Amino acid sequence: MIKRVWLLPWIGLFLSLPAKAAWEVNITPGATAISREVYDLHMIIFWICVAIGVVVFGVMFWSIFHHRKSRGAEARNFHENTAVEILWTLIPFVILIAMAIPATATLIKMYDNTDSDIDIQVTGYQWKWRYQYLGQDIDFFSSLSTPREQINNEAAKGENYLLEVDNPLVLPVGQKVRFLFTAADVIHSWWVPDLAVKKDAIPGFINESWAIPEEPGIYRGQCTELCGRDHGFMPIVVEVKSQADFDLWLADTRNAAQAQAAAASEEWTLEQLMERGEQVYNTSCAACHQATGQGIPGAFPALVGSPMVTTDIDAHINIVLHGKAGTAMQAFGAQLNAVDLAAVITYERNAWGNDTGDSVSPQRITELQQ
Amino acid sequence: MSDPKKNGLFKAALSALAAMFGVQSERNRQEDFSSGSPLRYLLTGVLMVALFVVGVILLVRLALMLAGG
Amino acid sequence: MDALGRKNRRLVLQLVLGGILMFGFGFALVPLYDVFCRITGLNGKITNTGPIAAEEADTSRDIRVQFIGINNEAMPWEFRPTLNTVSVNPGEMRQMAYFARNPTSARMVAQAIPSVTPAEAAQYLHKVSCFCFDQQALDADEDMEMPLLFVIDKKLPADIHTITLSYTLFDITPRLSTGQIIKDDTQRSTL
Amino acid sequence: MDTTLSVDSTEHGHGPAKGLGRWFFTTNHKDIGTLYLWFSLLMFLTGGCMALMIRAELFQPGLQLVQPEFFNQMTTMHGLIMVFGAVMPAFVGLANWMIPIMVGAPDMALPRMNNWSFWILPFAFSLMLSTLFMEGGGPNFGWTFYAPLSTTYAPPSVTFFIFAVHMMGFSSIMGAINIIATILNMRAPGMTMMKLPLFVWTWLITAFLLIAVMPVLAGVVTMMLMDIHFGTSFFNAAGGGDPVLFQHVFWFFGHPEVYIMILPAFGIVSEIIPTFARKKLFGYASMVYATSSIALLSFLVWAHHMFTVGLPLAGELFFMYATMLIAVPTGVKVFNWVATMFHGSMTFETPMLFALAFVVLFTIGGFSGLMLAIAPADFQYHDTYFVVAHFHYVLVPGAIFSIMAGAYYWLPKWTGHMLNERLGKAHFWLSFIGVNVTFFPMHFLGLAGMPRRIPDYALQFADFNAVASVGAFIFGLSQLLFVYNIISCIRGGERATDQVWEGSHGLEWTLPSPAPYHTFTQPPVIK
Repeated sequence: MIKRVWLLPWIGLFLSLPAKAAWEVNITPGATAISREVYDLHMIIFWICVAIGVVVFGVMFWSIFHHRKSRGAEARNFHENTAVEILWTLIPFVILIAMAIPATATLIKMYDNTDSDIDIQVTGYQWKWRYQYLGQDIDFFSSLSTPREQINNEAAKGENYLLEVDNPLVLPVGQKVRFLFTAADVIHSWWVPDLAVKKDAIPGFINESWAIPEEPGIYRGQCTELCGRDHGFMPIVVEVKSQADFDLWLADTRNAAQAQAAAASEEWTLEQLMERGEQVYNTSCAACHQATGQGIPGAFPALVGSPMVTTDIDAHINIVLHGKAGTAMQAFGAQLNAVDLAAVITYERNAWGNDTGDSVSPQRITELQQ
Repeated sequence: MSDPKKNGLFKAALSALAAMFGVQSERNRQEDFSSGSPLRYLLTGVLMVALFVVGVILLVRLALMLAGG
Repeated sequence: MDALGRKNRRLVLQLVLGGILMFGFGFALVPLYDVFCRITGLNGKITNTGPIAAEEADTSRDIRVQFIGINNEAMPWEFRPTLNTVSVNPGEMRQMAYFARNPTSARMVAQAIPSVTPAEAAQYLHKVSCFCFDQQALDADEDMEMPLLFVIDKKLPADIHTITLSYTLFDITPRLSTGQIIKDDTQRSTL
Repeated sequence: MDTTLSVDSTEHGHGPAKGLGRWFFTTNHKDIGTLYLWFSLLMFLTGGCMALMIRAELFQPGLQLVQPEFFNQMTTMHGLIMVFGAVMPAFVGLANWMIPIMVGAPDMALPRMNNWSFWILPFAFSLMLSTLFMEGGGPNFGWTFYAPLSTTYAPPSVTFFIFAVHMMGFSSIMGAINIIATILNMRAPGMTMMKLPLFVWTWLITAFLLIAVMPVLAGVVTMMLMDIHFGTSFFNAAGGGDPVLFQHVFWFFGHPEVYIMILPAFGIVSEIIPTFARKKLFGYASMVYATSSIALLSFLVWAHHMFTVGLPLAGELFFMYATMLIAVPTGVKVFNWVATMFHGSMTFETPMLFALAFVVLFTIGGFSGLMLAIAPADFQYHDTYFVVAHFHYVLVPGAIFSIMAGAYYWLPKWTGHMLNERLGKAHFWLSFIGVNVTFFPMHFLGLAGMPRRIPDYALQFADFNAVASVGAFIFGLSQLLFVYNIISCIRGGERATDQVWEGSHGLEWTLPSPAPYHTFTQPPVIK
């Protein structure tokens, strides 16, 4: 009995671990037929491995205990038995073949080409996703909406820390959605565990996958191919809505797009531009130029007092619209609408003590973009 | 006794198969090592691996055909 | 040089030769990969057949062909297909066009790279003529419609109903002018 | 450092040179083996510090210590230094020490090339480590350096990274050529291929694998160099190239590379278990044949690293089946070790403890590898922490534990002193606990959805990450015990007999301990 005493502290340790903490240990059965099939495959192969493990380690530990020199065990002189060897090679072969059949069935189902109800082009950018609903001219960017303070531990972390975006991808329930993956710069990988969809987005090439979400809800995922600095900060949020809600959402998004286009023709005061500009700056520019506009020496230029931002307006607009080749400065002209561009340029020209007093109107941006 | 060259190749093929399967008896091993140049075993091995590749491709075709691919 | 030295020398030479051959094999993987892609249609590589004999269309099947235009990261052009989807019969020759506009204030040269999904359909999509065959140059504020003529092979597997053809537009202006050393930044196109 | 200074009276040859010159100009396989092993230990500790930096950042959600781009440099350098700097040189060091005295050869076939293939490594790795201080930072694209992140979007130091990889490749190829020539041509008469110890067999196969794949790695980095500087577009889609081509060529090198890192471990464990079980290795012939078939079969399965890249259905099925089929012959070798132990009469000194831990934990890594082979399931596992757990289980308790077992097993023969057994057991148990507390939770993190190579994570992954980080520091710091034990064994300690271990078998144990500077100048008589 004494030999068992040293086990007690270990058991105590494990029991004391906080129960409330999130101890998720397994993949999600998910919200589609395919993801449940993958879950079953995963559990079958897992239990097979556990079974083989128990047998192998059982024999091994039994032999470690019984055939010890200190217990007076005498070494036998056998060192070859091909019959046994053939047996313990055939059994794993048979188990693997048994595993290969359902795996092949699921894989073939995953490559099913039947027609889809809705096609969505997913384009990976350096450190955000772009969703385009083909044939419905809805096109928006989806970037991380976790505030910088939370990441830098200056504020408490929200419930969906690092898994929340400003514009989630919205899908109708029960419809087959076909994803077309590509990338604009480096290789990314789009993964939503609940849909069991993971496909690499490769620049210059197009990949496809599909899913039929069966329950409405919010499903979160992340980029799973190293794509540079903020690889860990470009999550994916898919919101599956009932058909009615989805149609509602479609209409709202289209109206919002038209409203923004119309807004570009209205007059915007400096204060309105500055307030909107700060919001756009914190989502798209703070990642590199920092919220304080100081940038990171040697990596990203500071905007405070920089000639580019305080002197020639056209040069400033040009670099924001078209980016700078060979550097991490992207062409934001294709990513933000005219109002956001005008607002962020005005903000950069008047914030952190740069008060040049200039305000760039959305009309000026649309005119330059024509 | 059949001509050693022919059964040599057959024996080498058998040994290559045993190697891919991962099980070989001591007696065969001594026989293999004591006869002929290793080159013959090497070439037979490469040939068997090529056959293995073709075999798996056929297996894939069969799987696709069975699933009405 | 005793017997052992000679044996070692011969063996070492063989092994070094083997190493060099494998280095060459590493480079031979590139053309091998291209051939492998042509056969299996891996990664949507498309065969550019050039003019093909017009055979009558197989009207029993309608294939939905979707078109996508993607700008690679630093490409400011407007670039989109004139039609999003087209319904085509296998064997029927079809004309399509992509719209491109250069909004910048300098001449630029672009290269379009095609890709098809599903990958199995790539070898059955024959492009008779395509703007991706050569480089497209546009002056400042100029725009044009770039033609594309394609045929879908009748031997397209039965289970494929939708083919998506995507073009990614790359800016190759700086690459072309790498020949002349660019002294200072302003000489480059105001990109 | 006078590990092998004792000049045996019957030995008419001169002892080693004095001072530093001995180490720069040595052509003695024992000195070069020692250099490789010290270098590998230094790289193991350097790579280990980077791992501790990574785990310290990942201890809690939020960015505490490092910025993401430096974190990416740490993950990349940790991978490169551990693979090319710690594991491979350690195996080459053990090969340099043991193969000549196992086959009865006076020295390696090409002693001068042997010296050069070592002395390339310190320069290659100082070049690699210096990239951390260059403008734009060191390589930050993962140890698998996928294009275009590693070509068009790489920091300017990528060129030095490419040359460093070239140099490591040359060193490995020359080492492999040397080992093949020694095994094939320099065996003592009577030491036929049938009597070769399994460590020599596994190293022979590993050497052929090295010569077959290191040039392919050199090829892929040369293609990268041409893409970055000479305007070609192997991997640049704009010029007709293909980033997926990079992955195919890299993993064509990559999968045989992982066999290069595990076959010598099979060899070491197959030497140690029979000694401490006092029973001959079970199924020696099967082990030899299975490892030799791996030399060819390992070239057929590379694309199971690329199941999510968009392979056509037929491709996914081929690589799934091929991976499953070749996993069995290598996997079942574990049963041979269990059968060797069965009905043996075992004692559990430190080398045996490490070998047993290898068998158990490597098998767990093998099981997670089997799960990863199932393509549809791999869509959920790929590039998550489940993969990180898999390859750390086969590499840390796999390769690293077998290297430590080899060190504990052969150091008495090299230094003439026994290692401190109590210290050895303390090092073992701390490492065993540290490895499991670090890497077992990573299975859960990966299954719960945490991707690889991220500097910060969502709250649901917080607790297991904290546990893993604690385990990492336990494992990391316990390695200092190992260093202390080695140094104290070199400087002194209980005299080792020639036989050293009661059950030891093989030519190397017929030599006196410590093994004289020149051994087997006259080929030994092998009954």
